[in-house]
Amino acid sequence: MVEALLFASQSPLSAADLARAEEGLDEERVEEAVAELRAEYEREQRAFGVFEVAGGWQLLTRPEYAPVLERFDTVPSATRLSAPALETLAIVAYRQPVGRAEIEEIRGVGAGGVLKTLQERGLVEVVGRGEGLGRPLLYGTTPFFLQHFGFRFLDDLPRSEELPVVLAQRDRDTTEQEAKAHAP
Amino acid sequence: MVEALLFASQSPLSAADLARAEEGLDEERVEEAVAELRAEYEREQRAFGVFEVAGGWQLLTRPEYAPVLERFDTVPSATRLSAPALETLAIVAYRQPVGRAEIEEIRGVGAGGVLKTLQERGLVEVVGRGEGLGRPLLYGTTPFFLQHFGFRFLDDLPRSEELPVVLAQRDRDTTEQEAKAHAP
Amino acid sequence: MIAVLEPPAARDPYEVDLERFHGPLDLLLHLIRNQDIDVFDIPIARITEQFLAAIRGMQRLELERAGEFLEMAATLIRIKAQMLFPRHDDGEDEEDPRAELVRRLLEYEHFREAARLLERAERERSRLFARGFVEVRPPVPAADLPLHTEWGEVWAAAAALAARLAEPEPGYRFRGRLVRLEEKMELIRDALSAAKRVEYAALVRPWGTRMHAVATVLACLEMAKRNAVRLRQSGPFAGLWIYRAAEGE
Repeated sequence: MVEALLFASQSPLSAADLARAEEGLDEERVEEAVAELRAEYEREQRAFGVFEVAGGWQLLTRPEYAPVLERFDTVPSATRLSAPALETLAIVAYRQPVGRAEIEEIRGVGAGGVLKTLQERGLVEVVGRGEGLGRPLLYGTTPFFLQHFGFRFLDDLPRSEELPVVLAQRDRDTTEQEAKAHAP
Repeated sequence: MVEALLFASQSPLSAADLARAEEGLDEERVEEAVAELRAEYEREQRAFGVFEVAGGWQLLTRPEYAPVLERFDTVPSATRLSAPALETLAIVAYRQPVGRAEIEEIRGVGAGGVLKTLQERGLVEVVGRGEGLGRPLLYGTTPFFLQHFGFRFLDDLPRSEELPVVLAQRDRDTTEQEAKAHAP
Repeated sequence: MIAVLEPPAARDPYEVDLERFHGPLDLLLHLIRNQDIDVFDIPIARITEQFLAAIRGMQRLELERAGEFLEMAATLIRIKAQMLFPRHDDGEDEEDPRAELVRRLLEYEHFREAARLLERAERERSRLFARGFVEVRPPVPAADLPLHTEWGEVWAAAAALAARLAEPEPGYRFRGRLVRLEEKMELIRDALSAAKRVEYAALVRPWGTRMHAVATVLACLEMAKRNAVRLRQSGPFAGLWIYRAAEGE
């Protein structure tokens, strides 16, 4: 029982916590059970052990596995942009400078989280403030965006008839002037 | 190493996932290691075991500990689905890929809200677009769906004899091809 | 999050609590299965009556749900009407008007059964607990990892967006507003105060939606039951006429 609780629990458990689990279990017997578990794990060379944390016990992997586990965690293809991020980036790239409200209107969903991710990745930055209520932040692509995708200038971005009116329509010259006018 | 990874992971890991961890580890050796672990845990009467879920393995507590764990407040418990959600999910699971109109036709009620909930919970996702008017979105189950219900593969879905001919008739292969053909 | 619908404590055994049912098919199946009725030979008149009785308390239901139950009521009434007329004796095998409904009921029942199997699997799975505690490791800032995305993917996203914006909103379906039965009964009463009889179609035409048609049929039936009007139809698919109930009869 003690083992099942330590395994499934979200936080370290103290002897008192564990003793609550079953009638006839007191703190002394809990401590014995934990000591026994610890010894068993060591004898059997389990990859995890019982560690004392914050006044309680918890099961953790042994430190020698840390290097692999850490690498393992970071391997997932999290370094790719998600579909929403790609879509948002496309809108920013073709419509810049563009406000969050406008992006949300085009995509039909909230864009706050995605914009933050794109900013953290250095692909998008705030380039100015729009007019109107609350003077919303306007976003544009960064030099790193051009570098990463192998463009020299924004005018290098491919344009085709496939592109939706909302993305293609915008007149580059006016918007650039606007951006300059609004830049801090 | 395999044990450390299974222990530290929050979700099931496949043989391929585990083999990525270390050089010189291949899927065959991973399977051997997992089988060995499973046998050891059983022999030593550990409170948890190796379970096959969603095409991978996961360490889970054994069912006999459920009564105490369910009551324990530091143990996170899974939220169960409502009856309408289960009904909708059953249609998606057995009929995938399936459009919203078909789900509504079978249940005789609107499905928009329930589908949204199922998507938010990560049980259902858009897997493509159907043919016909408006190219309706087609829904299918996610890997997390398998995890939530403890299935190894989609073919593990319970099939009672009462389950209709319409389900049996449906050829998994064709529908999968359809899904691929319609995927964006 | 959807709450589990708990059936409230039963009061009157004949009173059906609509909130308990996940839809009109669920209610219909309940009526059929509870009375040991052969699903392939549904006594449509009886079931229709029970179904209508069950949805009388409908004012309390939300708009969307009410529409769903009304649609089914209309289907039942249509089938009932078809069953009333003798079949043509031209030797051809005509399909039982109930066939489509039976097919839907069975299909729905099967999925309801599948849902029960899923529920059982969910319950069993919830008895196994994964490791609750995950060591806190400082997350690697995403910006420090190499980015693998290529321009082709951004371009594809733009193109997909284009395709989506060019299309009409998918999955959008018009759902009629709830039409009140009283409103329709009032309409019939008004029409009959000006003329002795009025054609059903004339009452429905100005609105043209199915919801109004259904509500008008229900209003007719209700008023006929109260002997406030009489209904006449000369044959199948002929126009339905609503007559003022003859005075003194």
